Amino acid sequence: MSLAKLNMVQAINLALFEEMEKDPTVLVMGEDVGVDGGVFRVTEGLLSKFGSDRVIDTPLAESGIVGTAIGMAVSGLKPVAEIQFEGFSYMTIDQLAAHASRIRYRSRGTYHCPLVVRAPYGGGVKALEHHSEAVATFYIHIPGLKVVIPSTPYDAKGLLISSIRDPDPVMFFEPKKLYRAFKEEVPEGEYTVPLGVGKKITEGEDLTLIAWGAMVRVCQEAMEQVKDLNVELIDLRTLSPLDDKVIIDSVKKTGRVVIVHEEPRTLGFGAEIIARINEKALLSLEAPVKRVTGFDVPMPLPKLEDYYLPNAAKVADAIKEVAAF
Amino acid sequence: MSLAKLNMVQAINLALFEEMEKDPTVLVMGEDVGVDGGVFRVTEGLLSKFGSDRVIDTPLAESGIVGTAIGMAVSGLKPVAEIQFEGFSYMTIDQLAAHASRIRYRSRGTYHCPLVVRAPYGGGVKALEHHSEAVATFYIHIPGLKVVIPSTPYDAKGLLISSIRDPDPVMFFEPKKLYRAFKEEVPEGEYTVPLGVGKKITEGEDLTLIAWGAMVRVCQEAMEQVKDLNVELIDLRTLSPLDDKVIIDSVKKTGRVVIVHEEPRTLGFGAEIIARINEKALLSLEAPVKRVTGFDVPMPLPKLEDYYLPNAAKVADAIKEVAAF
Amino acid sequence: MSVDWLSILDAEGNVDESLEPKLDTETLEKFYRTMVLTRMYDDKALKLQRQGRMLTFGSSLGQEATAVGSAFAMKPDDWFFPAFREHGVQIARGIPLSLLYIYWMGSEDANLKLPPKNFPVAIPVSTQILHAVGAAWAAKIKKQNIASVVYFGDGATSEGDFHEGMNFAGVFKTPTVFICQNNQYAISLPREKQTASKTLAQKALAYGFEGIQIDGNDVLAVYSVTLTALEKARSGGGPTMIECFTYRMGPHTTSDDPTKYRKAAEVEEWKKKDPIKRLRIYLEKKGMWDQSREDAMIKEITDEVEKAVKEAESYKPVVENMFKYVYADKPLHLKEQMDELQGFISKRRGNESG
Amino acid sequence: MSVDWLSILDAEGNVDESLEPKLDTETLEKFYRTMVLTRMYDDKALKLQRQGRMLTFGSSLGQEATAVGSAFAMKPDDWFFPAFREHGVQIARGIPLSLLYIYWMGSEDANLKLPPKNFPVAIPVSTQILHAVGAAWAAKIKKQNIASVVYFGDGATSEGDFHEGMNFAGVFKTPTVFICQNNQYAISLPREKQTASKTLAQKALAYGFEGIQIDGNDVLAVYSVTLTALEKARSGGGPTMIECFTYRMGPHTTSDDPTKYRKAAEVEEWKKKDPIKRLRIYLEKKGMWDQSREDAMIKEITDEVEKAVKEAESYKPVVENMFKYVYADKPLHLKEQMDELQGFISKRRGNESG
Ligand SMILES: Cc1ncc(C[n+]2csc(CCOP(=O)(O)OP(=O)(O)O)c2C)c(N)n1
Ligand SMILES: Cc1ncc(C[n+]2csc(CCOP(=O)(O)OP(=O)(O)O)c2C)c(N)n1
Ligand SMILES: [Mg+2]
Ligand SMILES: [Mg+2]
Repeated sequence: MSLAKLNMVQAINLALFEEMEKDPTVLVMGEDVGVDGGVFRVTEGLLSKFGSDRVIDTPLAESGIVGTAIGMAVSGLKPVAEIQFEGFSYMTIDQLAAHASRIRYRSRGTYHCPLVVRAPYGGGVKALEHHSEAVATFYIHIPGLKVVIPSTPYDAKGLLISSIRDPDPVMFFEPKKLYRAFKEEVPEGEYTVPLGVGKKITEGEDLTLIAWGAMVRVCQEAMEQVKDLNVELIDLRTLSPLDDKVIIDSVKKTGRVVIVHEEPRTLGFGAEIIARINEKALLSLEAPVKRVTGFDVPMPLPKLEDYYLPNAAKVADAIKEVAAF
Repeated sequence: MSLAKLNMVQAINLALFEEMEKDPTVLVMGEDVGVDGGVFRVTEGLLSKFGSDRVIDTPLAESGIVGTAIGMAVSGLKPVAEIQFEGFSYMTIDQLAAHASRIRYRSRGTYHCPLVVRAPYGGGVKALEHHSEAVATFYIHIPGLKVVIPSTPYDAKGLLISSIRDPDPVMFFEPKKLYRAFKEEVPEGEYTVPLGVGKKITEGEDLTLIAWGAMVRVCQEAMEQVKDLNVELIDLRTLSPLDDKVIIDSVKKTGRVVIVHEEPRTLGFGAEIIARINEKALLSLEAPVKRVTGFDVPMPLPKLEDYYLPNAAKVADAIKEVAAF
Repeated sequence: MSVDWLSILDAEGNVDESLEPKLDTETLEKFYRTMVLTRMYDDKALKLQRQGRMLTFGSSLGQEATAVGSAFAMKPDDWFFPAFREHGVQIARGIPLSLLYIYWMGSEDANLKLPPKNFPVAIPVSTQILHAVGAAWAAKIKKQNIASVVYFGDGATSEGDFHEGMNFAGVFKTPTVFICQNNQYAISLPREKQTASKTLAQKALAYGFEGIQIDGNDVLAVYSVTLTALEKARSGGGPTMIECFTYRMGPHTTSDDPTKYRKAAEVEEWKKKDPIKRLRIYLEKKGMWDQSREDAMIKEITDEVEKAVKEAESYKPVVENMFKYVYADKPLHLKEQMDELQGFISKRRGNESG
Repeated sequence: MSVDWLSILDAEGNVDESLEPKLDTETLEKFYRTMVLTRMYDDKALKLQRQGRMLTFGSSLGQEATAVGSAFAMKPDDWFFPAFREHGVQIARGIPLSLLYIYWMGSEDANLKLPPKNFPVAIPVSTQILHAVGAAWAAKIKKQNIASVVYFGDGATSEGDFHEGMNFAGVFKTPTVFICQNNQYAISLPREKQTASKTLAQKALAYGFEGIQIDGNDVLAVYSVTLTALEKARSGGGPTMIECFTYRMGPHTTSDDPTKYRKAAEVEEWKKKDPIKRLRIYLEKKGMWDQSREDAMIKEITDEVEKAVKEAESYKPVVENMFKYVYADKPLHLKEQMDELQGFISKRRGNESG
């Protein structure tokens, strides 16, 4: 297996390429994914390799993309549908909540829906309105969907392969801030990162720091500012279904928790993590869990986005505050 | 002011009637709200009184209903749009998240959106698929919306009047299980119940029990089964923005909390309540907060709905468990 | 740009011989029997509902020709995507009556034994249209020689998913047949208030393919047109929209009171156009049918329906299925929640017996 | 059923006198100046973007006639709902250039001073169509004698909201004018792959009202047809859809590389049809314009644009506005969150100065 230094866009492209080569039922569809190679170039090169039956430029209609992909998935194909930006995924919620997530359930296993919906998400790239939102809550709250968010090129490839192979519908949100932020070694050829398993990035006894996607990097920066503390950084990677265990084990050890996410605070995923900690490790807590999150306001346009988003300084402050409690 | 014994359907009808009479900019629109008087008869009699310009039978299109209502609202009307069942509200999320909730923000106050979206919600009435779901999370998580759920005829009227008069968009979810469950005295004529203020239904020192909508009744039944305990029952009434204070004050007193909701557990509103308690009253807690909720599965068809829904016995068990912790 | 109108068998049972499909006795009797069975299935469902033995139910009274004519034009291997009023199609496609009753008694377990290529009922109006287009598209990509048929009402044409589905079908020339059961109402809203379009069929022109309007109470017209559309679809000719002009004789569902929004006289007019009556006259004229056969058939169907109801009512839904079919594998939190429920159930049982 | 095609001023500046609208010198000069101003505003925006002084920007190069012709057909009291490429309409409607730049530099504060009846930019494609229908409907209900104009692209016609909006407009005969800027592409997707419909205008037939296709690079045609549609709308004649056949001369936005999906030759062909050039020839033929006036105007506009940029760049967005405009009154949790942010900011400031 050869290794190459790839950024996240390249790693995702490679995962698509390899899975499409291996499995003729895998196909890619969405707005501008074919001739144009995707507005972020994630699907570049796929059309010329796999042809227009498997790399499909669709009309401009998000519910249409997801709804027809559902029809394909129940007929034995494995569509990977791209929603061009997270802010247009709202239009897909009905097809996802009313159908993709329920086909196995409603049909009692007669049909299932091996669909992946990919969408870039999140802020920090000075984009237009609706091009910087973090929207995971909507999908985590829908039983029957899985929600995956990678934070590194290596994980992105391995998680995407697992998502494509998963027999159930998976929302795969890509932190666009990290698309080209850094490269790391990504093996060519088959490997998977399992869904539903979080990852301890660092071990520590003083405090548990929980994040996913672009916020993992922010947490890593923050940890540079609090070097005197042994922080255990957890990258959840899969938000639904949640790997409680990695969280609970860590909390039982540290007793102190900071959660970081871009989503608005109210009913952002931090709320559910706190609820799980409350249920399974309340007595271990030595301080209130602290949330460093987007505010409960619409994601602002770029001039104010730095004020809206969690950053290393805010996270470092939170770590110090919780550690000192 | 005269009093009449009304059920919730009648109380809501009365609120609409009175507000439409008082304010010529208020109008009602939706599927079957006019000639038919609404599938639950909530809008009965309005068409003949106010005419088809103000009581509008629309084509079958939920995004269309909410989207055109937004256009009306920014032009100075006060539309009360009905979505026939909660399970079809998913189709409105885009217009609500991308527009209704952001018009004031995006236009920096040049425009605002005095829209009410009414929808029946929730289980327990042996209905078809998508006719029994509880969907508040989707809307609570959208900054700029308000979310209101009444549990009695009196509150239904007063809260709906406040919602119609509110200058911002309000989701008004009606517990269909309670539509005709009981009557109570409802004054004719003007009164309001303020948004954003929860209500203590009983005072108690042993445990705080938090619910809204149809679950308030379930909690009241449960309390009959644990009469030896002094339970403080709180009906939130407005879920967004949340009245932290009524919760936090109570938790500081009781130290023990049970939250009851129909929504699936993961990222149901219970999660956020626990997070707020964690942030503002962690040290008062003497036991983990317990959630009695719908499971993280699609709302089942009626044969299994009693297994899915919280009921008095489950709530009583939870109360005893938390009290004994 | 224009749309055609087609009818073959009129309300009095007269046939336009130039258009009459050549069907043998056995086939015509199957059409007739299935239409009557559908009506009796429906009728029983309404009775059960009134007795509290079923959920809210939407009868297809008066629409049997649309359902049965189109269903028998399909091959078993063609995809079928229903809305919620396609009882006749489901019956014609061989879904056991007992399963249909189990579903409408309130259990997804009905679908445990759903025969292939039949999709479960879709409650949210028009959403199934996209699935049908996707399944047809998949067939095209896989070079399978099959088509996909989707049913929806006049009301459904107002939804965004109808539009997106029709447009995808036009662009990708998917082998999809769109069957619009224009029964003149969407609950209380009459067709003319649903859209200002003169016909529903002409909406197909906005997507670059053919729309045709036909007498939906004429089983021969429905059969012929669907057959042609399906052959066109399978041979690469792309999609067709068929507007079946029919009438919902009963209430929208058992919760509905149609006297609030339509006149008795209108219903009486349509009674004269009954799809079953006219087929019976046609069969009788051909010497294929008489009263004694009718009586025998009614008796047979009555027994069949009663047996299905008995079977359905004896079915006990499985509580665990609520957790079993969310994902292929049960994640930890669902195991915990299932344990929680089972703990509760056995504790209650203990309380009750103890 | 059919749709018409209209053009008045051809690519060489020749006019069809039978259709020529009677406009005075002042008006024609205003058309011309606004089109040139739009182009120069656009051009400056592209330069600023390349220097990192602006967000992603979608230029309207080549579409100036559609924007300006339709905008000047409106009255100030008519509603205007843009997508995101309607710079020319915004300018013609009197929105100060500096505000447009402030918006595209990344601040909602631009809209603090939005003149009445102009709606902010809508980024999600086609969603604004419903608002325009709702506003028109409100005007009808309030018996106001105004209409509502909404702009969208060829791509937008595939979205569900387009369909639902057109259908509501048809049913309720709302005074709405739907202006589809068919610039032949939705990012990389050419018009023929967006829908199999032969024209976009004919989609109106599915909703029971008139659609017309016109030369979108012909400002006289755009003006005349929009004027007629608006008068019809205001006098109770209901909606009209106008498909302006035009071309996006530049990339989709500054992030886009159109060489990936279209040929240089195609762009060259369309260059010949430039809307500004043909209007200038027309004006010159009429003796209304010459090089010296052109030079003076260009100089004037250059200064105007520079001044607007300077103003825009000196604007400092207000952090508190992030919390101030979520609701009419700030609820407790937003007060707490604003305090949290302000605490953080002042602590940092303290750290920096300390
Ligand atoms: C998206 C959605 N909105 C509303 C409903 C409630 N509803 C059920 S059937 C129906 C009318 C459907 O009319 P039509 O499409 O003509 O079919 P028909 O009932 O006449 O067969 C409505 C509004 C629904 N099921 N789905
Ligand atoms: C709902 C939605 N989906 C996707 C996008 C991303 N996007 C922005 S513009 C565009 C193409 C729009 O094409 P068209 O409607 O023809 O307008 P044009 O850009 O050509 O003016 C797309 C896909 C979006 N803004 N909104
Ligand atoms: Mg109908
Ligand atoms: Mg375009």
